[in-house]
Amino acid sequence: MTTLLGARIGVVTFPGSLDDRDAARAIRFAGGEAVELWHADADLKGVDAVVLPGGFSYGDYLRCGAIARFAPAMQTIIDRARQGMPVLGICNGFQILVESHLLPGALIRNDHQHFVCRDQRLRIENTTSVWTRDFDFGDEIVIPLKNGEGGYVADEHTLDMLEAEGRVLARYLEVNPNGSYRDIAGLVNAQGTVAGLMPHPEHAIESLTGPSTDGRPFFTSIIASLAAGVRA
Amino acid sequence: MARVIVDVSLKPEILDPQGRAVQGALGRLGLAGVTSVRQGKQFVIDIDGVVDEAKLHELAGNLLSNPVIENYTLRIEQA
Amino acid sequence: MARVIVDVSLKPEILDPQGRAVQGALGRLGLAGVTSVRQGKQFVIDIDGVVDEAKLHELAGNLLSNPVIENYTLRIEQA
Amino acid sequence: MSVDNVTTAATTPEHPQPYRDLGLRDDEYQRIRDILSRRPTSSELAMYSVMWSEHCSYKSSKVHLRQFGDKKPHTDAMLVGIGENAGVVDIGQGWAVTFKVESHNHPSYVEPYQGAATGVGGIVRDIMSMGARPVAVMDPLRFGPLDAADTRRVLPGVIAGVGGYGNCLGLPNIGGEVVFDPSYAGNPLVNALCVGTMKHEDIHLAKASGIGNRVILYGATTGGDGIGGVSVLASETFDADGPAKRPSVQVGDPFMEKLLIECTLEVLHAGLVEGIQDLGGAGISCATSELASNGTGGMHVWLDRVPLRDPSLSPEEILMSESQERMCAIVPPENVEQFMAICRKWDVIATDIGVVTDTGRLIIEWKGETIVDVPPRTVAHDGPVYQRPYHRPAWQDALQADAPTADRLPRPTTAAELRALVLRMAGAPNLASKAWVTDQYDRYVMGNTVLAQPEDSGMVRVDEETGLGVAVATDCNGRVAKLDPYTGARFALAEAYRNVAVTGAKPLAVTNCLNFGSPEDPEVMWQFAEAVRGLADGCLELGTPVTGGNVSFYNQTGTVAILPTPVVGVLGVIDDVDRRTPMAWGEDGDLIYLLGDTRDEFAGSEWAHEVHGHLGGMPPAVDLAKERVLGEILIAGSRDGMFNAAHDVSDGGVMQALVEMALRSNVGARIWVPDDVDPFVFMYAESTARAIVVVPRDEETRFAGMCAMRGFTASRIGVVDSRLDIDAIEASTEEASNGAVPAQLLQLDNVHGETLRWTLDELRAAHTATLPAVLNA
Ligand SMILES: Nc1ncnc2c1ncn2[C@@H]1O[C@H](COP(=O)(O)OP(=O)(O)O)[C@@H](O)[C@H]1O
Ligand SMILES: [Mg+2]
Repeated sequence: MTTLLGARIGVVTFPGSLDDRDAARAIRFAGGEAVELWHADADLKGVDAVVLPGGFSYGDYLRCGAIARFAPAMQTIIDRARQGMPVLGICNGFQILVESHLLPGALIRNDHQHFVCRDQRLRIENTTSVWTRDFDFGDEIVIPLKNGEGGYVADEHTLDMLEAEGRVLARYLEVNPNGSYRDIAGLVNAQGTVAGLMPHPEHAIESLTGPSTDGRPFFTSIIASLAAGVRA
Repeated sequence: MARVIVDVSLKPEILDPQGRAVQGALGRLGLAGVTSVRQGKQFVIDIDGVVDEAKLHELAGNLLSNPVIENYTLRIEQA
Repeated sequence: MARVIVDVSLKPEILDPQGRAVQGALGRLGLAGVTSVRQGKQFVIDIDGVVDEAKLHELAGNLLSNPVIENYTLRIEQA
Repeated sequence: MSVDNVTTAATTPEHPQPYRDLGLRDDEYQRIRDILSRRPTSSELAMYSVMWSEHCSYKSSKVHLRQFGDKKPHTDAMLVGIGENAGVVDIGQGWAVTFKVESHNHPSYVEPYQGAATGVGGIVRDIMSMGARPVAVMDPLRFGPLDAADTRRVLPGVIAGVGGYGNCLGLPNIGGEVVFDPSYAGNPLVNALCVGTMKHEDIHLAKASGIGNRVILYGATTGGDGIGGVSVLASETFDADGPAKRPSVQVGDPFMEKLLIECTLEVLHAGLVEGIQDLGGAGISCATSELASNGTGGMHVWLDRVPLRDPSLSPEEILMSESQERMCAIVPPENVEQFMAICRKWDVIATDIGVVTDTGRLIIEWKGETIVDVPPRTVAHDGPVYQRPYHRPAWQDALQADAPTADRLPRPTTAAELRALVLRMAGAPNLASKAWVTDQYDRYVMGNTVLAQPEDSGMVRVDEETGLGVAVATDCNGRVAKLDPYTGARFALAEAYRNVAVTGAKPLAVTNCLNFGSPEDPEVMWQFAEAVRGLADGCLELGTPVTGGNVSFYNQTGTVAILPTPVVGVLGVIDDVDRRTPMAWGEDGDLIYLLGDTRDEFAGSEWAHEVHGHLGGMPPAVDLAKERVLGEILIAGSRDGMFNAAHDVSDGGVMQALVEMALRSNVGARIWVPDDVDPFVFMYAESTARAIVVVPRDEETRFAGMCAMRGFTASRIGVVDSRLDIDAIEASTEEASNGAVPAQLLQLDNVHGETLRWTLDELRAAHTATLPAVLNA
């Protein structure tokens, strides 16, 4: 395990966040310092990067992530992300990022109408983002997926643009679990700093509790990126 | 071609957590005076040929809505 | 007191898995001729005092609906 | 508009009251009048009627349930016993766990989604009210036949409700059951279990002590949920038409419950709270009377302070409302401000509704009038107790005589028949993969799930530093319980105990959910009495005390009762979850052993049910002394690293257990039928006290010695082998360049002189197709 001092990564807790503790654990496992952030605080405590964890912020009652987007912490995060601060949104966090228009497209209800929890095989297709540089292009990984509204949709033009710019971070293999267009499981902004991922790497850092340890590189990547000077 | 619109709403006495969450958000985002928000569903159904109105009501009351907790209204717009 | 009704529907080009599932069920349960079903949401908002219409539109277009995939219509019924 | 107050009640003794509509009998109503020395007010009547109901007072079951205390085994593990919201068990290292299972059968039939969802919500609040953080849920479920129309209505809603609530709450679902039987067709069983963990010093009890302490209601606002009969009362008090009949469907708000969990844990850890209680069935009536009765003895409540969702509610209705996601805390006055601040942080409404007094009376005011003035014990604890008559059913002998012997129930005799039977059984609704269900549940959230479906028990890590963990399993075979309820309860206990031990955890404590028909039917009452006696005796023999549970009566369609269904949950502890034994075998060459003895026992078996629709005979013998030894072997073997895998043998016998292990690991194996047993009996008998273990070769001697020393049968029945079929090997070397995996086979030798082979692909297809074929149709 690498210990790179100085990587301070915030994890935002919204009312209804569920995987915040897991995200913090994954950051610590990777050698970073996890900093608790509270949705109602606009202050980000000087963190270098932010993880928006999974869960059901505000019950996900309106549209997933729609209400969380307006939280005071998010206002700061949106501004800082535009200036280059790395942000990873996992599941509900991904939904918050698309609702905030930091990432294009939208996430809608799974095509089969059910919540689904499964060990999902993915292919990593972008290894230049700050969140995936510790992967090799084409790496196949298995990490948990669990969502009810994980169907990625966008218009053809946007999809083509994402493909052309190499911004599809990961794609579903074997089974498309939620009807996502072009099997998209995750994507990244043009700068390679703001990433959204439907599956859960933070649940795959210990073989004891996850299907694999394939989730670790997401967290070691950001720590390495920060060490290499990617800071906003 | 007919267009049938079925609005489904929770019965007034049933808890509406979604509506409550929206009400909170509207308030926080600066809309004053909101006293209640209820969230319902709307189905827009296009039908070719004759519209079987009895059948429609049966399905609106049993499939599209759950009579135990929801009410529905149905209107037919001939196109 | 005013009652504001906001109908939110998916843009026509966006896949509507729920609508499709309902369409299938309607057919199986004997409703003939259904060519399309789209499922949307309806918000019924009660407001005391002056209604800030501009604010309402802003929130309907950003909070209650997601402009990337949805359209909304808004009507105000004074009570 | 005036309410029925204490003064009016004292002066109008003849005022007719609709107590019968509220489910009270004449003598019960008279007792209330005797207790109060006047007629009750309508609010008092509301409280007594709901608290004296079967559901809240256990009036039919109490006399039997006492055995759980009377026959309690000696154990130091029990920190809090029966009678509290949930029992608390010491698991060492300063940690304690609490767990309990509860039923939500009837609401789930009326409104499957909300019924199941609020069932989960209710049990989670029970666990919270002990001071514990809920860490996992489980859901033992029973439905009518899979392909019945009503099952297709109820099942998807129930699953979506369990998942919708639990997932949103952030509690991993680590196990449960899905059982199909015609007897549940008009009455599905939806039981929900929750496990919570805490440090010893965080244990909290539901009592209102300390004169002057405030009574604070927090959580959701109160609406008309769950109010059934009381509207009669309301309409009597109000004008002639009365308010509209209130809905009795409770709607859950898991988001609110999540806030309630975080808020509750924060106020508890800040040391702000004297006592705490969840609001479940009977709402405020229950919380106030129980808190007062367990504490200093008196309480004064201003009911009109309760925040309402529906302002038209009458005081009677407020007292009985079962609105979800509410809690009640007893807070010293100096802590109130801090308590309120924490509630505000979590956006939880909190209201000071009363004060603890030393009057020995529970007094409730409504807009300046006293509407309740009662001794709280008489409401909460001194309800009626019935000695319901019971007797052994006349048909019991005939049922037990109808044994599934070979001459009466045709058995497969040829190798070909047996080959086909394996595929059929793998896909039988009760044995088929439950992935359609469990894939809708989040099993990963919290990051501490070590084992979940389809493993024998769910296991969660309690302490990340030390690896301390707990395992829980629930089981019940209602068919066996019908054949003999006494044995049936012990059978369920044995199975759950075994499922925990198989994973390497040491069983410590028991919870139960006793689902039966009407207690007014003496034959049902006999089933109940026998089951309780069997469970109490069994727990004494196994040294695992019952820490709590739940009784659900009146589960029947018309006059036909469900199979007696005493669901038993067993909780075990494991010092280091790293040592757990999973069910997937791994390494080529590992040896497969069957522990225990197989007898020609098919009564109540899945084979008799699936193939012949038959139920009769004497159930398989239950020998708890043997179960205990088996448990010791499983636990010691896990601790000492002798096992690479283990799986209990129960429904579907040895063959189904092998199929499940092979599918879980995706690796083939060669099995041989021992010479001294009929192949069919070897494959599908359901004798108890058996398990399959997978032993690395270099551990064989030590393992054999351990079993011999304990006098326990261990038969080597096979070997893990990923390269079984020559053809498959050749094909695979050709395909190796394409990355194709060789077909894996399960092979069974010595079947009437023949060898049977199945590819894991065909077994998997049979095992996984059943539920989707019906439920996705
Ligand atoms: N309703 C359910 N919810 C969660 N897990 C379930 C449910 N039904 C079955 N399971 C899981 O599926 C697996 C197989 O169930 P079952 O065959 O009943 O196990 P067993 O025979 O060992 O009791 C177990 O891990 C069980 O916990
Ligand atoms: Mg088992």
